[in-house]
Amino acid sequence: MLKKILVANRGEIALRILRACKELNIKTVVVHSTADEKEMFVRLADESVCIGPPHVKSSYLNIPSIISAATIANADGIHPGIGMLAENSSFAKIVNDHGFTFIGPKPEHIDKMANKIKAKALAKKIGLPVIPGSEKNIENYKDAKLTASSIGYPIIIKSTNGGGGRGIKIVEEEKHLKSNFLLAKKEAEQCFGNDDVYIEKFLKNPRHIEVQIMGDISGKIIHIGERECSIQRRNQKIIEECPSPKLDEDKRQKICELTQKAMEKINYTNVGTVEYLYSDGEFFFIEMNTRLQVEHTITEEVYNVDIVKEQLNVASGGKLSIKQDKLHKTCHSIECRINAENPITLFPSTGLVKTYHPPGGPGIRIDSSLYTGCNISSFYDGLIAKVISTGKDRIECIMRLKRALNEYVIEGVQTNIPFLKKIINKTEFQKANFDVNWVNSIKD
Amino acid sequence: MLKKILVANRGEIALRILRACKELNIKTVVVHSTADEKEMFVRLADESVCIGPPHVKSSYLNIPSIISAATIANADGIHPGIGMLAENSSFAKIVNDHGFTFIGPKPEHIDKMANKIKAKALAKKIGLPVIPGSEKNIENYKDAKLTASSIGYPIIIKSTNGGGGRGIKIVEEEKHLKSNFLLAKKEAEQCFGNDDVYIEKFLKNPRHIEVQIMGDISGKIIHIGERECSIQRRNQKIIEECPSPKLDEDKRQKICELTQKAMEKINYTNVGTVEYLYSDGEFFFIEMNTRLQVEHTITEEVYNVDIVKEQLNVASGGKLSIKQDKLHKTCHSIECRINAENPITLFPSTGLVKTYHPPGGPGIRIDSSLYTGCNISSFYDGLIAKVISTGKDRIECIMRLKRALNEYVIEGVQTNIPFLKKIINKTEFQKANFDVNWVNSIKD
Amino acid sequence: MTEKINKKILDDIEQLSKAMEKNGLSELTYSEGKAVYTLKKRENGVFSEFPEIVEKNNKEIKTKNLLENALKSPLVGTAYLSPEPGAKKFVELGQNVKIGQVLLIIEAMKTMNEITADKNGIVKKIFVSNEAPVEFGEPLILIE
Amino acid sequence: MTEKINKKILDDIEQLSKAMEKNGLSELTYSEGKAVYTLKKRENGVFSEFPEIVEKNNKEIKTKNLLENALKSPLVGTAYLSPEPGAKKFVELGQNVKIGQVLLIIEAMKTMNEITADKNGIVKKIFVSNEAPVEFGEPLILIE
Repeated sequence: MLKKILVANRGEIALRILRACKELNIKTVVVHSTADEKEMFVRLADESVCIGPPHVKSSYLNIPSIISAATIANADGIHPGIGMLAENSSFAKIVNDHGFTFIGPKPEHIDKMANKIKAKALAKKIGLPVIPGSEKNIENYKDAKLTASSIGYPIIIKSTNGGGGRGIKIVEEEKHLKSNFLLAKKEAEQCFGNDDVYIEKFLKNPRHIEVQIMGDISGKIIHIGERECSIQRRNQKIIEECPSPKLDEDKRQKICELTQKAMEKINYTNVGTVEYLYSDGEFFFIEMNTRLQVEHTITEEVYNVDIVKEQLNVASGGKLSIKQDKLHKTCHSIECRINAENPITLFPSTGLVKTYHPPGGPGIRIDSSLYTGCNISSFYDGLIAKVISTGKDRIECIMRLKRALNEYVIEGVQTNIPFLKKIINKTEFQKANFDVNWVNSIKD
Repeated sequence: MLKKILVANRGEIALRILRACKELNIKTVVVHSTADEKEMFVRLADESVCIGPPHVKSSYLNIPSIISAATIANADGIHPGIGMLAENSSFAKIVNDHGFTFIGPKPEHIDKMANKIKAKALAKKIGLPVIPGSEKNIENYKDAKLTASSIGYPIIIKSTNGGGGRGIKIVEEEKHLKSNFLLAKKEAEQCFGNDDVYIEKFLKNPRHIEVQIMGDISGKIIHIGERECSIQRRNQKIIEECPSPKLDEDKRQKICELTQKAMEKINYTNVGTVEYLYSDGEFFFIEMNTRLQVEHTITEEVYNVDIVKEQLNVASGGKLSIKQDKLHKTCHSIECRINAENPITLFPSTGLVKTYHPPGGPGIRIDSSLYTGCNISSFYDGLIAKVISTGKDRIECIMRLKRALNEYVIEGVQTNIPFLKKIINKTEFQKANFDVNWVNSIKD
Repeated sequence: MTEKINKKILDDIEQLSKAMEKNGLSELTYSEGKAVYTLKKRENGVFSEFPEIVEKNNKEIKTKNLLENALKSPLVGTAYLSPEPGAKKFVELGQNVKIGQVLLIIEAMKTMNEITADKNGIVKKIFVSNEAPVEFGEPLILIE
Repeated sequence: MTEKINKKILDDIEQLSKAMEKNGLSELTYSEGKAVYTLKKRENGVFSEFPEIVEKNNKEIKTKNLLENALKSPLVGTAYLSPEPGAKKFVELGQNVKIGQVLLIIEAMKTMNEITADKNGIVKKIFVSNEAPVEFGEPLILIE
């Protein structure tokens, strides 16, 4: 097992990793910016190294500084967390080249899944269902027209190198194709410095379902069920649940096993999540996240596993300690992401947290780096806490989540708690009658 | 289902009950003393009624005030919590007679189990193993001598109406019997106003194991496994775990089923716990607690049930929603009781909690009514928080507990956290090699 | 330094402090003659946004404003201002009362408890209405 | 100040301090005649007993006391005070240095980064030792 690891991240996810290390007797070093020296993850680490000024480019994304910190602290592994450098294959490679263990998948897997067209081609090759589409960049209108009519309208034009919902055009009929195609290329150029676009079948009101995967270096791969993350606001997941309230056991089993088999074919290691759109009973591969995910927590609750500890185990060269046939759903779990933001405008809300009091009691897990007197900085992501509610069934889980959100006290900054409460009180949510567009369509 | 209940208790257990009610959409009223008006349980209740000055006799034990409060608040049920009036059969009867539902067992069961000799006789009658002993009060030295030689030394002399370890005498040989017998009677008179004593076989280093029971008014009884509570300091439980690390499946099954069958014979309802001493592979009935217990939490975690919600369900006349054959252990759980006390002298520590920051992350549940700025009053029990750690096995559970205790910040009052850490770091604890006397024997 | 910090000064501080509390001030300067007081309250924030808390605070202030020397309820129950429904009230505002005179009844556990005047004087205020629930310590009647 | 801080003054302070505690004040100024008292209470509590925090605080104070105008490390790495093991140090205490002169080397990712003087002056203090790890922003050398 690794003896001392460096956590190259901050906030609640750094804290999550520290907790796993403490439970495995692994020593911890965190790197932090000058803005973060009083953060909870710095307080709870065995050692900390200040690596630069507040801007992430100069600190959390500064690869030489992180490697130097690992060197001077004598770490033997580096965990990239979520975001930051987690899906940067060069970073993974540099970490390995410098003799540290990168706690994540192999650089080539990170690399392959980073490019959307490459990822889709690979997915198709290893037997995953993909959305009918161009399979390569569309250079001109003529090709666009041919592709669109062969797959049938409506279609969607996407930037090959993009993300976050930018540069996306939906075309319902051929007569709107030309203008949208040209616009999409222009926006792609502006947003991502590259005008490559591709075309896919557009799914009208799909749900977002993803499968959790883990692998060890012996080639053993397991799936740990699925999660549904259809509750999104402006393309950001805000409420996730496990299991999906929409899938029956048969569908669940099928997509999980299909994903597990696909990952075996590429000898995938460590953690990963394969994301699908689910529409009319069919799954379509969207992308694969070659890292831990924010919402790994609900899978942990439902399947009674510790994904981060298992990640550390397999990164250390150990065999998966979890057996596929021993994994069973024991309950239902829902996570809410608490963001420091104005609940209406969604503008970030920063400053001093005057009072912090998290909810407790049965079935409530809080992953947060907040404390009374801490500061929420404008330099970083607004995700400040995760409330994970677990109950014997979906109803108990929702009722518990409701009472936990009512107990939560965060004073000094604004949060999206009022918005989250509004969502879980809606009949559509309670009846699991939603898709990825539902939240954006809520009027009052 | 009950619509609005009054919680006749305070602190963390009042909060626990409120949380269950909120998850069932039951309205809540709490009663409180003037000292408790800013307590968390008062803040989180739908309504609160001040019923008297700080002393429990004038407030939390003041039956007319509690009944009046239930009347003016229009409650339909009363939950007595733990301690206070929970095992007062007259209270239970008065509650029922005034047309409220007492959320607990029938008054006659409370009554029968309150007297130790009666309880033991009943236990024997319904098939539970009891410690060989006098089965009635011992009036004089002659009877004491006869009884002691018939059951064999060592023996223990106990006050019939006592509790809390007071008035107890252990006699190893006949030559010490007379002096101890007279002393025991004198102490019983002084402590409990009644010199009744009885004699039992003394078990040298037993473990404390108890079985959780639930029943509904249809006569259906289930057991929800056992707990081990051998970690006691001066006869007070401080660390409890589920399942017992000492029992094998066979022994567990046997004692649980025996207890369940015994409870069927008396038509027991609501919650209860039958406590045993376990020595040399044999169980001996000690007493039955006819109420919810502090450590119900670990059973909830391991068996994935909500005991308080189930209590409300059966009190409302509902059938048990938990089926015996659906109950399975899914993990291992340990609870630590955090007391506000000097960790060395055990004197209560009271005053303002300047900073409160509970631990979080996977597998950690906190049941506590503390918050930053709250006051710990000298009028009430020193139990201020329960840390419940749950892991896939005992090792994960202990490692998690350790990191949680290290994360816990309570400033302004002293707590027993340092002592708890010391215990869980001991090899004897980690190897589950302990008995009820072990903690008191720790030297450093 | 010759002046003594006497009881009056401590009382002044306490009174000013209470005035700050009442008026939601975080800082207060007061001077009279040679004496100058400056008081600052900690930015507290403990649960101020908690809806339940706001409610309690209002209640607290209400209770505090209701003069300290009102007769308080010695028990929890339902208040009755007349001996039976429709009957004349025990006492009216402005009425003269004597020690021991029945002012109202509080029903608790079906028992009627007479609440009597603890001093001679005039009924200046009646804080409870007929058939209203009362808590322990709640002001009932002000006699001056 | 000519008066002696006598027992009375200390008593006054104690009394005012108690009054602050009682009234929840964070700051109190009181003056009458020539006497002026200003008392401030420390912002209490936040994790002061947390062992990690105490450590950080010490570190902070140390860093602050180390004069603000010391040359700070622009990167994380290992400091070397001589060009190679056993060689003469780049600079010694009391030595005159000029802008641009190499003061030490910081190794990061196997790359040697020369740290040069940002002003002319005398080396007044060297804060790091040879082969010691340095954090970003850590004081290296004081030139005056």
